[in-house]
Amino acid sequence: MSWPLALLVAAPVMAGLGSLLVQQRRAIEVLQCALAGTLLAAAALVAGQVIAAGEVSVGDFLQADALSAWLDLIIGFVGSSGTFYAVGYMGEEMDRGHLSLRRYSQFFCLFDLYLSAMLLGVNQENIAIMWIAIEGSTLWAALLIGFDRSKAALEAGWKYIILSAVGIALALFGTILVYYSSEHVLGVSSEALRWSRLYRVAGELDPAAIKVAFIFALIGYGTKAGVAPMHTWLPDAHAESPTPMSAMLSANMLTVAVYAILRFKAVTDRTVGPEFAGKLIVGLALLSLAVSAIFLLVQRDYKRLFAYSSIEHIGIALLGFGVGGLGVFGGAWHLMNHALAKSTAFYGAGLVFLRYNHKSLDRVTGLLRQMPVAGTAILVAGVALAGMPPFGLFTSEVLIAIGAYRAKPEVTYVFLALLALAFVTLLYQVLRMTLGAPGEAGTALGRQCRIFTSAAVGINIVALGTIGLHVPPGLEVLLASIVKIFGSGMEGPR
Amino acid sequence: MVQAIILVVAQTIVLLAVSPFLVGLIRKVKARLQLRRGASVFQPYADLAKLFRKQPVVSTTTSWIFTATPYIVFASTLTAGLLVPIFVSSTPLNFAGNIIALVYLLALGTFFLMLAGLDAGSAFGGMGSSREAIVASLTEPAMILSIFAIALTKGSTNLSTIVHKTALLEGIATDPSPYLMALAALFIVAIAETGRVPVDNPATHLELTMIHEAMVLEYSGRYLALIEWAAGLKLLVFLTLIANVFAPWGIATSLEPAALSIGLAIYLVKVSGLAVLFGVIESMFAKLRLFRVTDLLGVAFILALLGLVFFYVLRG
Amino acid sequence: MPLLTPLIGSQMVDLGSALLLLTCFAIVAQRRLSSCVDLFALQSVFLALTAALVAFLTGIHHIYIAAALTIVIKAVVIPRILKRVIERLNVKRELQMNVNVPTGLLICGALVILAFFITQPIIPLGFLLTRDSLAIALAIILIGFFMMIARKKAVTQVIGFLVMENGLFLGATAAAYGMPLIVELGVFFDVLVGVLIIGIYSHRMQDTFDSVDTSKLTTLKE
Amino acid sequence: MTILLIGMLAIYAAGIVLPPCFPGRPRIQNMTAHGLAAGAGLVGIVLGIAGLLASAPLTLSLPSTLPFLTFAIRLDPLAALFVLAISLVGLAASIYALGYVTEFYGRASIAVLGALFNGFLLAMILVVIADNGFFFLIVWELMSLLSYFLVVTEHEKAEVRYAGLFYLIMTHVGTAFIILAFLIFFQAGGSFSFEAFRHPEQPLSEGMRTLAFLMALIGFGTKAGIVPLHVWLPYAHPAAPSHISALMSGVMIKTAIYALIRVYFDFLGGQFPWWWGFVVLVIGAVSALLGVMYALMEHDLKSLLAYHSVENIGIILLGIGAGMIFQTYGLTEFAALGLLAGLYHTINHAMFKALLFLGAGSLLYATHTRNMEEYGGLLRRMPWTGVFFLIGSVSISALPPTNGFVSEWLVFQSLFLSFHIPTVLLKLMLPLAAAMLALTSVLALTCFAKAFGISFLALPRSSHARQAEEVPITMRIAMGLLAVVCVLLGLAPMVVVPMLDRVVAPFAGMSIEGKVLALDGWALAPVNVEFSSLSPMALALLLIALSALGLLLVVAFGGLVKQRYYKTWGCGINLTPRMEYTATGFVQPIKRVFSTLYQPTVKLETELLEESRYFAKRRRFEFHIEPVFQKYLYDPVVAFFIGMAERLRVIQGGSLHLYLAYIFVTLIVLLLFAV
Repeated sequence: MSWPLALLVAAPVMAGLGSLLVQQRRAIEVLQCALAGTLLAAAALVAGQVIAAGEVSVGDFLQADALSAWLDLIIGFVGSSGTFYAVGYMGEEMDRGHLSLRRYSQFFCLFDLYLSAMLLGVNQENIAIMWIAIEGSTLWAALLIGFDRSKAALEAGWKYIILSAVGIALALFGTILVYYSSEHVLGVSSEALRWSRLYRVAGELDPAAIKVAFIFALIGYGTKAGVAPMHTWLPDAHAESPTPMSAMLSANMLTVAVYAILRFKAVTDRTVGPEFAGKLIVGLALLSLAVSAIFLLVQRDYKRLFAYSSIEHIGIALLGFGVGGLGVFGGAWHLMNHALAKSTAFYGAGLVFLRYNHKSLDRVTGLLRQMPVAGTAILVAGVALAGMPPFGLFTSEVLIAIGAYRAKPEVTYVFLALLALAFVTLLYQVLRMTLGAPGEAGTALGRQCRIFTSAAVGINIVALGTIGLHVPPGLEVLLASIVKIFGSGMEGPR
Repeated sequence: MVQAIILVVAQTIVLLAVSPFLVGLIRKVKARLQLRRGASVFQPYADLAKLFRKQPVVSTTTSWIFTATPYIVFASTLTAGLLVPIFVSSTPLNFAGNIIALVYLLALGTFFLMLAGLDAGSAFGGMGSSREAIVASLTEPAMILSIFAIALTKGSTNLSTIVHKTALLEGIATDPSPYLMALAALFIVAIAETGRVPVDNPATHLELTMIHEAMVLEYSGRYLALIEWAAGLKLLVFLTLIANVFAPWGIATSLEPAALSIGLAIYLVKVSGLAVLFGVIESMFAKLRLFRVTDLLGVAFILALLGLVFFYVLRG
Repeated sequence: MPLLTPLIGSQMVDLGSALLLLTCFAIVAQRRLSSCVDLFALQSVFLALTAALVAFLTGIHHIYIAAALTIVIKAVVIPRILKRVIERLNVKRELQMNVNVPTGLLICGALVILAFFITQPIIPLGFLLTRDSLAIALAIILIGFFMMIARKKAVTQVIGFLVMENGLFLGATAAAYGMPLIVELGVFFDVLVGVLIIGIYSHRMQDTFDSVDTSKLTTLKE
Repeated sequence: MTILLIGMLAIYAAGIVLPPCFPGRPRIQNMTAHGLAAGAGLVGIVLGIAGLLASAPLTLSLPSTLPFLTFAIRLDPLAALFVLAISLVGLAASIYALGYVTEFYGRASIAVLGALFNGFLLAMILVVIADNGFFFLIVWELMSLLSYFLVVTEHEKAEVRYAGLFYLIMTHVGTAFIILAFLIFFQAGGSFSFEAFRHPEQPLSEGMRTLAFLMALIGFGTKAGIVPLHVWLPYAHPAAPSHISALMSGVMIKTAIYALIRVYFDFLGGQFPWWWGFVVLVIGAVSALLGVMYALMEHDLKSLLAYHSVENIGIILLGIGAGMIFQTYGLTEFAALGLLAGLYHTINHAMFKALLFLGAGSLLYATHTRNMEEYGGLLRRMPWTGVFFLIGSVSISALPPTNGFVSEWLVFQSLFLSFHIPTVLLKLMLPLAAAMLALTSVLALTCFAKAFGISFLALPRSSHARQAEEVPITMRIAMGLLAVVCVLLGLAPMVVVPMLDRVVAPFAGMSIEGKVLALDGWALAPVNVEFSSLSPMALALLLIALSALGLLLVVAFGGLVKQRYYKTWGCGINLTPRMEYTATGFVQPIKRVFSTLYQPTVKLETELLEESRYFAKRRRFEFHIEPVFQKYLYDPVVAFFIGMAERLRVIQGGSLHLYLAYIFVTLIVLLLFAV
């Protein structure tokens, strides 16, 4: 019985419902800050317990192994900094009268429920309940994306809900198929849906069924993860949703979807060998890289810019997991660093949006001079996302390249080429935005907004810097056991 | 050691003494071929003496570069001269530098002349410098290649070594073709480097044609004297090079007085002969337009290259 | 019960599944929105019956609950919502589609074949009783998916989605003898909320775009 | 020695951390940052010398938590040599910066500038002493990144941003190739430690070796600025603040040379097919020639210097290439000579190029313009800068007896030794390369006659130049330091050659010190005294003595007649700056002769008087030379990508049905073919 784990999942719900009830700004702010703290602490504690015990659980309901703990850390950390940011951002919106108190509290309610849905999803052994949780997060997200009721927001929301509903439905069918093939081994009971059981008996499952199941899961959760060609909703949703949400989307939700894919991959690998899943994932990952690189080149909207960069990085991480072995390490490491960097980038972008009230890339220049915080955030994040040291994304990309080279050298050639292209296209825009002389004046931000957002940005950048070139001791253990889950990669003899 | 110093001093004296004479000689030959009596062959000495005594006029726009240049040019040219064996095949300064050093020493002089040309601020100086630049840049590769062609046959780039070996072997060691090619190339180079017709005309002062003269236009008095003398030295160095590298016969291979005196005499004859040849050529040809010069030097380069090719092809 | 041998039982389950498939085709062919909704309701009823039958044959009782839920939610609640939306949007019939009806039907046929082809290697695994329904479930899912692509109106897209859901449910109950109850409930809950949200969206869209022709939603692009 | 190393790194680190601790106090920030950097430089010099003399390489290693990454350091002679060079130039640049940076007070954050400066130096040092591939890649990228941020110090200017971006992109693409090269070694060695690269478990196949060779050549060549990968260099180096340009041109591009030697002679064990050396040789020759050719046409002093970096990298590669060829044919001592010549020139170039960039910086500081056409007459106003710049110019023009000449002479010698090679092709190619080198060096001479003559001599050509004043003492000290080093490097080969020999010996497997030095060090006589010899010291003494002789003659024949000063004769008109020969005019003949390369486009607009068509009211003349490589090599690539992207926009067409169709089709395809 692990209290932190329970707290981790429950706290957001309570905070969310709380803020819906109190309907009073100060109270909500306090509540949310408390939530942020709790998330951080709880996630850390859970990770600690997992490092110590290898696996923790809350009765029959919540279980967390290394992979879950890894996701808990990501969601917990980015979630808490995101909550800070949201307090600042939505507060500013409210001060400007774009937002009634009711909608303000609604936003936080949805925001927290969304967080808890994701946390539930990643701390769940039962793959069907995991599906339910992820579906839940999809629905909350849909409401958040359309939160600001502009035409564009509506359109984005509609596309999002339809596409991910379809995707998630396919994922469910994948789940059913797994169940269908496992209940012979494990009997007609929820045991047959427990991931750890499946993992143990994977050898006895029916390969054909598992293959089909994996394809459905890959496409279904891949849609939520923004893997090309199922990525099409992603740029719209990221661009149109309120910025705190954009940050959460690409930092958390995509990661959670990847997590789901990984759960299936782990089982599939043991049933049919790593080549099958590996090939599919690598193919789609490279496609995502190509697509994102191309669209980064023609971007005219800075939020879409970062959205496409998310597609790129999810692709990179998946490539890592696809090639396996060292790539798994790199992939996991990449996910965490990307979550930090990308949320930072979006925090910056949000401030810029608040100031100029437009998203046109061409009209934004000289941020460093005009808005130091936003400028720094975007510059640092941009450099990190482009894959430059001293940030972890460089090391993870090199590690993934190593893994890929061991598996299939030609993959590495394509990978590095696409990376270089994406690097060029992203940095070109980021540097244009941050350097140079400021363009238009815009409207300055309120004091409170500045404090909270700067705090959020600060936390992220510090974290990003500290874990850049070395893995903190505890995380090492986690990564090691994650790598163990996936066993040897494509190159390894089985 | 003492012996070496004596030799060096002697060589210096010879170079300084002989160079004006050759200038005079060439002038005389030209005059004769133009059916004039012309000035005495010793006129240049008088000119130098006169110039040394005249009051120099220095432009107010110039810097110390302008006044330093004559000394540098004089010194660098003379140094170059000391690397070439003239009447003794083994010069004591053999170790100081090989033929590449010689080329670059001359370049040093050219560099400062160009600066001086620019320093006065008049259009002529600049024009002279820029033309000198193009000529120099085209001669140098040809020179290096031709030298290399020769160096190959003797397995050395040290002038003294080359000359010594050639002299001892009593004649050209290998088949003559590489030699001839290299000789022709070096000859053209010499004409270009010493600013002679058809590349440049030392006698003219038309801004359309002059190159070297334009660079030194602002000089007068002792400075001009030094520069003229350096020019003469440069001429002598090239003539010596041609004479002793390709036909070192009679040069003193040992230090007996007899050998030395014979060597000196034969040396004088050889360089005088070449000087006359230069004079004849100058009278036979008309000066080329600047942008035709490139063709001539291109020919030189090709010749040198052919020399190289022949050497390897014939040697296998 | 003597007269219901497993063989006959499986025949009947297959029959139910087949009926589901049939309604799918009907929906694909149907242009009138309201009748699409009716057909969907009908399909849900068939689904519930099939589920009940499975529950009866296998004696796994919680499938009854699932069946009941199906009746309530998919055959009653959701059609109501959709009907209301349709009335409010006063769009009676869908004239132009991305894929016209005959082609659509042909493609659906192809999809059915595909479904059988894919599930071929898996089916032997299944319980004797409900073998073929897996293939049919997959077919229904694909057809629903295809509908979402072929139709332009928001409502029909929703119906397509719901058809997919039905396929899934058939897969879950008929083919796999039902997921654990908690899962069933969760799924139902999610479907309900999903439909509600979609309903909210189509309302808002009606307000802002005064149309729910989703092919008009193309302002967000590169 | 370990103490020295740690100390140096620590001081640099302090230099990064401390300056931001004095917000709003630019003077103190400047002092701390560059003072510390100077201190670290001093330590580094000692360390470098110690490392060169040490019997065994100094190694340190720190484990990391990332797989395959260890922060391993190894200070062998090769590394030590580059540490020495970097520290020397770094010291000069730091002292220089103390004065130069005052320009930026209020315009840029001195704290950031100083911190980046220290970081950049630190990164360069780490690059040359790193002993682990992964670690190397990290610091290599860091070096690029930091130098980028230094380049864009004045990022308000659009051209500066463009230059920076261009640089960053090129160097990053280069890094991709380096990663590939290292992956090849890694695959064979099973680890990223350079030791494993040296002695892999299973030896590399011939194909893999060739691949590694090419990848390294492209990857490091981009940084070194070999033609045709040099295009970024003339943009980036001038855009940076001058003390940074000095570092970049002086030592940063040399780290690429270091890496090339490391890879070819260390990792690949100096076993090459002949064509490898040949390729390097050709690249060297072409880079040298084209570099100087383009430099000639530049009238922005710093761009001119940047192009000369391309030239000198070419010369260095000539030496190394010759060495590689000799290595192939087992002519070890010649190979060692070629390598030694290349390294000698590397060090020399580091010194005089840094000196020249600092000089250019002083001109910029004094006149606030980089356009040579606006200089003139500065030698009188800035005598010290003038003298130092002259020394730099003479060295880079390879005129005796300076250091530039000595190293170039050695390169010539190693090229001339080609007659020992069996194959006729190479026998002919090396002398041809020598001829190209000759052409290069004389063009360089022309170029610096122009650079110095137009900038420092004659009348001031603009009000900028007229108001120019000598630069502060710190900047003069810095330049003076480098000037002295240049002279010493030229005159004291007996000190330099043994050190270089210690670097080369491990790779060549033999010490050639005795073969290169003759007359107990007073003369260089590569391979034997018979073949060739050079004594810079002797030449220097001769030059001095004979200049004295000239003076003596003057006194003897005429006595020192008092000279009269009078204005230059301007054909009857008073001389004005407008009558002077311009830089453009100076190189016009060369432009014309080599017009095939330059493809100049000349535009002449004449505005005539109404009254008569014989008198022009105003004439406007402009000429441009074709940036061949950009136009025919780079622009098409960029255009291709942008065009493709534009065409592919339809993918994201905005139609929901389309998007659904994507998913549907993917599903079907995977189901059909993947199962």
